[in-house]
Amino acid sequence: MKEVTYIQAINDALHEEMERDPSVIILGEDVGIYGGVFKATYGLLEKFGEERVIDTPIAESMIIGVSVGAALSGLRPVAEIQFADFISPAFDQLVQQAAKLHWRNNGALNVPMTVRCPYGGGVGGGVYHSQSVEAWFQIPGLIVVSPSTPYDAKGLLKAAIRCEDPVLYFEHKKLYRSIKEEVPEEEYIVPIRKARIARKGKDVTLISFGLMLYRSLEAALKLAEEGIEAEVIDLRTLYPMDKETIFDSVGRTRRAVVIHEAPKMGGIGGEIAAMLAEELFWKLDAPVKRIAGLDTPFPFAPTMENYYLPSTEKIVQGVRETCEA
Amino acid sequence: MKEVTYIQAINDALHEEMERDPSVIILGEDVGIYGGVFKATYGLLEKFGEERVIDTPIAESMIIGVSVGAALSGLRPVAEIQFADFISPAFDQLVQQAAKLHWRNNGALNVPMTVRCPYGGGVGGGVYHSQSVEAWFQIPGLIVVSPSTPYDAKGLLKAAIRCEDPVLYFEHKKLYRSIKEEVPEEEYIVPIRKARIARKGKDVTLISFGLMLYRSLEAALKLAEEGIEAEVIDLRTLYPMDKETIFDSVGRTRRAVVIHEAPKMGGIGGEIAAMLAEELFWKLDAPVKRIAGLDTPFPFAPTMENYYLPSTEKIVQGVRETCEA
Amino acid sequence: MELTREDLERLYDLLLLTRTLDDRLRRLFRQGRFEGTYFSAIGQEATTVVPTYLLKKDDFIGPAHREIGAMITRGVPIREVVCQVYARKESPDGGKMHPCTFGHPRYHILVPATLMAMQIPVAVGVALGYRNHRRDNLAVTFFGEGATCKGDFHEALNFAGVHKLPVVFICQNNFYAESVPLRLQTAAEDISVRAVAYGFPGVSVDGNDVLKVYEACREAFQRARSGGGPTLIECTTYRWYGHSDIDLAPYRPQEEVEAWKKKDPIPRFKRYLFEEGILTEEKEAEIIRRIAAEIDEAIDYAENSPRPDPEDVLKDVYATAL
Amino acid sequence: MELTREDLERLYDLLLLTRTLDDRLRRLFRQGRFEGTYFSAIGQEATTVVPTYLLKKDDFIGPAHREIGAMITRGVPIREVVCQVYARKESPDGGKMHPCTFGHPRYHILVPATLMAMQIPVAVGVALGYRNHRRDNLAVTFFGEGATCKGDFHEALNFAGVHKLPVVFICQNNFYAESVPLRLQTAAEDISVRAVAYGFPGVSVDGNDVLKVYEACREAFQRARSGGGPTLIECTTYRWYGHSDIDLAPYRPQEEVEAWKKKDPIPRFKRYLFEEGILTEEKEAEIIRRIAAEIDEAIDYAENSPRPDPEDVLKDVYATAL
Ligand SMILES: Cc1ncc(C[n+]2csc(CCOP(=O)(O)OP(=O)(O)O)c2C)c(N)n1
Ligand SMILES: Cc1ncc(C[n+]2csc(CCOP(=O)(O)OP(=O)(O)O)c2C)c(N)n1
Ligand SMILES: [Mg+2]
Ligand SMILES: [Mg+2]
Repeated sequence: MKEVTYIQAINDALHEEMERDPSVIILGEDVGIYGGVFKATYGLLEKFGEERVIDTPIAESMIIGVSVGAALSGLRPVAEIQFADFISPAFDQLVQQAAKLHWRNNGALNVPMTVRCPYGGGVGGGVYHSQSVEAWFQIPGLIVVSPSTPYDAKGLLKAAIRCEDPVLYFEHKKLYRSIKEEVPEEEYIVPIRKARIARKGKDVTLISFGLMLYRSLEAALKLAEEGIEAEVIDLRTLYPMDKETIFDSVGRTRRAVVIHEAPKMGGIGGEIAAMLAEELFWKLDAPVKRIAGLDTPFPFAPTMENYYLPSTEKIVQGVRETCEA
Repeated sequence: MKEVTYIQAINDALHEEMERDPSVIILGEDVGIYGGVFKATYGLLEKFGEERVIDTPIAESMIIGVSVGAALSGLRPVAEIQFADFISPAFDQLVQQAAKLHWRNNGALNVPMTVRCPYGGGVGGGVYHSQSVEAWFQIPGLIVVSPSTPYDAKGLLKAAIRCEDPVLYFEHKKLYRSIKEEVPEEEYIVPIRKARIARKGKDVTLISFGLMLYRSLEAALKLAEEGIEAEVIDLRTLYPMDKETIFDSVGRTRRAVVIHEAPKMGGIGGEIAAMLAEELFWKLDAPVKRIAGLDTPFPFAPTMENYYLPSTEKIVQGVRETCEA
Repeated sequence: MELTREDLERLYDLLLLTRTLDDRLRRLFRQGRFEGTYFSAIGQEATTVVPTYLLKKDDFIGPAHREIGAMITRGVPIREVVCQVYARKESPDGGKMHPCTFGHPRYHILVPATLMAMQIPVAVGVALGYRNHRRDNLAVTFFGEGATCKGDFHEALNFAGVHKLPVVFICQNNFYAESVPLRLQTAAEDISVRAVAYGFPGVSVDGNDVLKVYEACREAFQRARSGGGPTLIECTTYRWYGHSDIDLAPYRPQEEVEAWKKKDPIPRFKRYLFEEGILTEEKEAEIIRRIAAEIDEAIDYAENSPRPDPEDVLKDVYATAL
Repeated sequence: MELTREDLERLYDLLLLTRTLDDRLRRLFRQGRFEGTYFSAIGQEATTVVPTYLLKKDDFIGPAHREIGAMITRGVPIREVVCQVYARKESPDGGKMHPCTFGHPRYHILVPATLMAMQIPVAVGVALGYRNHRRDNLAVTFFGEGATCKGDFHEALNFAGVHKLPVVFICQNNFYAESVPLRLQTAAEDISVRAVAYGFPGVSVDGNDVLKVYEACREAFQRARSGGGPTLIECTTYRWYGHSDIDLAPYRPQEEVEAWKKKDPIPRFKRYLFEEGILTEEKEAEIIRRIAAEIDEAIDYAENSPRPDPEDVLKDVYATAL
C-alpha cells in the first residue's frame, strides 16, 4: 500500500495507463511542458514525448473533436479541460458528436475517450472556475463519473481510459491535495456505474459525491450524536446512475436526501428524486430533500461562496427535517 | 378575431414587434432573403431592410454572442437558431455569457434578447433535426418558454421580446401548420412563468407542453370515457417554472404524470417530479410518472421514431396505472 | 498517382453513376418514395468523386451532406447507398439517420453528424492517429463554404497546421449556404485564402474541371503523405437544384443557374475523353446501360428491404454493456 | 486624434499608474491580502493604456483578463479598481467575480466572462448596435494571442468583416498562452495575418512602443469610425511574470525574460519624452509621488470597505421580477 493524495492518484493512473498501453495519449491546455495547471499530468511529457502528450491551443471544441477522431484511429485520448467550466465551448462536440457517434454508425465504430474535468467550488475560483456541470451531460451515449477518494480517483480513471465509450471524468479541485489515503500498489479498477456505500446507516440515505460527500459524512457523524444513523452513498457514476444501490439503500432507510454543489433546479438531484418518486414511491416515508447550490451563478467573494454551497450544518438540518417528517 | 396557424402567429408577432419598436432586429441563418426555412420571418426583410433583418453565416456561437452585444447597445435582437439541435455550438455563449451577464455586472447591464428555436419530433427529421433540448437550459439567468397554441405563440413571443432577460423560445415544428385558432386582433401579451390549465379535471394532473400537450389532451379524452377526469397543464414556461399552478393542480388531484419528448433521464420531467416529491409529498397518492422520449438519440426511420416518442396510447396507459396505484 | 487511361474512363463512369443515381433519388423523393428530405449534389460531382478516387481505400473520409459521390467512388454497393437514403435496416446506419447522411464505417467514411463543420476536427484527430501510428494514410474532409464560417473549421485547421498532420480539407464552394450568398458569409477574397491563417497552403481550383481538381488533390495528398502537412483546397462549383429538394432556390438568378449549368463538369470531362480517344460513343452507351441497370436493381432492392425494427433505436447507444 | 504634449505627459502618467498599481497588487496578493489569484499585466501596459486613451469615454471596451490599464485609463477611480481586486461590496461587480475580471459597466467596460475569446462576438454585437443607431462610437476588444485560436474569434471577426462594423480587435501577443508557446499555438506567420481570412486589414506592431501602438490605433479607429470597417491589431509584447501570480513561469528561458525587460515600454517612452522636453525629472517625481499617494489611499479604502453580504449572491440573477 502507498499513501497518495487524490491528485497523485490521478497522476499515477495516467502514468500507469500510458505505460501499459501505447495508444493512450494526453491532450489539453498546459498538460505538457507545464504538467497541467494542477499538475495532474506532471512528468508525462518527459516520459512519453511530444507525440503522446500534446499541449494544445485554447480551443476546447477542437480538443474534443480531435479526441473523437483520434479515438477512431486507434488512439485512446485522455483530454484535459483545464477547468470544467471551460467545457461549454466543447458541449457541441461532446453532445452531438461523441455521444451519438457509436449509435449513428450503427455500432460499427467506438469512441474510447476520456475527458478529465477539474470541477467544483470551495477553492475561491469564482463563477468561471468553480462550476459543477455534471447535469449538462445527462446525454445518452455519454458516461459521467466523479470520484471522491484517491482510491476511486485512480481506479475510475483507469476504468474510463479502458472504456469503449466517451467518459467524462469530473475530479474535484478541492479534494486534490486535501484528501489522502492508502491505495494498493497492484493494479485495480473501479467499475463504472457502481455506487459505493461510504457509511452504513439505517435511518436515512444521504446521496452525494465529491466535496459534498465529505460534508455529508461530517453531517452523518453529527447526526449520529443525535441518534440518527445516516447511510451515505458515494455515487461515483453520475450518468447513467447506479439505481440498484440507491434503491436498495433507500428501500431500507425509507428516507433520502440528495446533496450536490450545482444549482438545485436542473441538477442531478432532480433525476434521483424523480426516480425515487416514480419507482420507489411506496417505500418512502418522507419527502426527498435536495440540498444543493443556489439557483444563481457561482459567486467569488468568500462571504457569498460559503452561503452558496451546502454546508455541513445545512445538511444536518435538512436530514433532521427529513427524519422528523 | 383572426384565425391563424402557429407559425403565422409567430410571423405576426415579429411583424408587430418590429413595427412597434425600431430597436427590434432579427438575425440568423436564412432569415432574410429566404424568410426563414420555416417562413417564420417571411416578409420582414422587405419591410424592415437589411440592417434590421440579417442573414448570418453559419455560426451559432456568433449569432448568440453578437445578439448579447447588440442587446447591450440598445437593440432587441431576436435570433433564430434554424433548428434547436444547432443551438449546441452556442451553448457556451448562452450559458456562460448571456445567462450570467446581468449578474456579473451587478445588475447594471441588461440583456434583452430572444432566441427562437424550432424544436421537436414527429417531423421525420432524424437526430439533428428533432431534438427537444429545453433541459440543457435550466440555467440561472436564462428563461425558457415554449408555446403550444397560436394564441400563446404570439403572446409569449411578444413577452419574450419585451423581456429584459435572455429568453429561449422553443417553437414546435410539428405544430407550425397543424394547429390553427382564433387570436385577438388587438395587442396582447402572455406573461412569462405562468402555466395554463388546458383542461380541467379532478383525478390526475398531466403536465406537458408542445406536441405532447396534444397527445395528453387526446389521452384525457380517452380516459374520460373510462371515467378518469384528467387535468392537463400546459407549462408554457419551462424554466424557471410556474410551481404555483403545478402545485395547486396536483394538490387537488393528488396524482401527477409528466410528459415530454426529450429523453427521460435528465429531462425537465425530473425537475417537476423532484419538486413534487420534495414539496408536495404529503399530498401525493401515487408515484409521479414520467412518460418521455427514450434514453437514446432521436431516430429517423418512422418505425423507430414512433416507438421513441410518447404516444397517446402510452400516455393513456401511464395515467391509468397512476390512477390505479 | 498518375491517371492512366483506365483511371480516366473509370472516373467518367463514377461521375456518371453519381449524377444518375442522384437524379433518380431526387425524383424518388418527389414521388414520395422515401421520408425526410433529399440533398442533391448534382453539378458538384467532380469535387467528391475525383478526390475520393485518388485516396487509398482505407484513408479516412469525413463527409458533410453532399458526399454521395464519395460513397459511390469508395465502392459502397449502390444497394447500400439507396438503403441509406431509404432509411432501411440494411443501411450502414441502420436507418437511424436522415437520408443524405452519407457514410459507411466499414468503408472508412464516417456517418457524419449533420451540424456543419463538426466533422472537421474529427478528421484532424484521425490524422493525428495516423501520425502517431506511423500509418501511411491520410484523412480528407469535405464541407461547403458555409462551414468555413464556423469555429470548428478554424480551431481544427489551426491545430492541423501546428502539427503538420496528414489531412486535406476540401471545400466545395457553391456560393450559397442554403439561401445565404457568399457576400453575406464572408468578406474574404476567396475561401482558400483562409489557409494563410493556419500556416499551410490553400488553393482555389475550378471544381467543375475534373483535371484541375485532380491536380490540386494529387499535389495536396502527396504533400500530406510525405509529412508536408495539410492543404485547404477550395473547389468552386454550383448545385443545380435547391439546398434540399423542398427548396426551389428562388434566391438565385435564373441566369446564374444557367451559366453554371453550361460549366457542367461531366460534359466538359467527356469532351476531353473523346478528344483523347479514351471514350467512344459505344463505350459510353454501355456505361450508361450498366449504370441504369445497377440503379434499378438497387432501388428495387431497397424498396423491398425491411424497415428497422422499432426497438433498434435502443441498440448501440453504448459500446459497453453498462 | 493628434497627441498634444499634454496627451503625451498624461499617457506617461497613466502608464506609470498602471504599472505601479499592478505591482502593488501583485505584492498584496503574495501577502495574502486578497483571495483568488492575480494576473499581472506588467510589461504589457502600452497595449491597453494607449488604445483606451484614444477612445471616446462612451466607446465600448470588451476586455479579457489583463486589462487593468484599460480600466485605469478610462478613469475608473483607483478605489474601485482595488475594490474589484479585493472583491468588496463596492466593486463594480459587487464582489461576485474573481479578481482581474476588470470591467465597469458605467464606464462602458464590460465585466467579462473569463472564457477566452468569449467577449469578441459581444464587442461585434455592440458595434452592430452602433451602426444601426448611427452612433459615432466604436467597440474595441482586447485578447491574447491564445484567444485567437478559438472559434469565437473566427466567427466574430468573419461577421464583422461582412458588415464592416465599427470594431477594432486588439491582440496582445505575449507569445504564451499560460505555458504554451506560440509555436504550439499556431503555424501562422504572425497573428495579424489572420485578418486576411476576414477581408479587412491586420497589422502587427511593437506593442512595447507607445508611439507605434498609437499610430496603429489612430489609423484603425479612424477607419472604423468612418465606415471603413474593422482592423485586427497585433501588439507584440511580453508579460514579465507568471500567467497568474501563482505561476513561476519556469517554461520561459531566463534570457528571454531579460531581453524583453530591456524592451520595457515605459522607460522607452520616458526617454522619448525627455528628449522632446515634455517630461522633466521634477515632473516625473511629482507624478510618482501622486500615484503612490493615490494608490495607498485606494488600498486603504478597499481594505476597510465591507465585504459583500452573503445574500448578495441572490441579487441580479434576472433583471425582470419573475
Ligand atoms: C451548425 C449548423 N447550423 C445550421 C445547419 C443547417 N444547414 C444545413 S446545410 C446548411 C448550409 C450549408 O452550407 P455550405 O456549408 O455552404 O454547404 P452546401 O449546402 O452549400 O453544400 C445549413 C445552414 C446545420 N446543419 N448545422
Ligand atoms: C475557454 C477557456 N479555456 C481556457 C482558459 C484558461 N486560461 C485562462 S488565460 C489562458 C491563456 C490565455 O492566453 P492568451 O489569450 O495568450 O492571453 P495571455 O494570458 O497570454 O494574456 C488560459 C488557457 C480560459 N480562461 N477559457
Ligand atoms: Mg455552399
Ligand atoms: Mg498570450
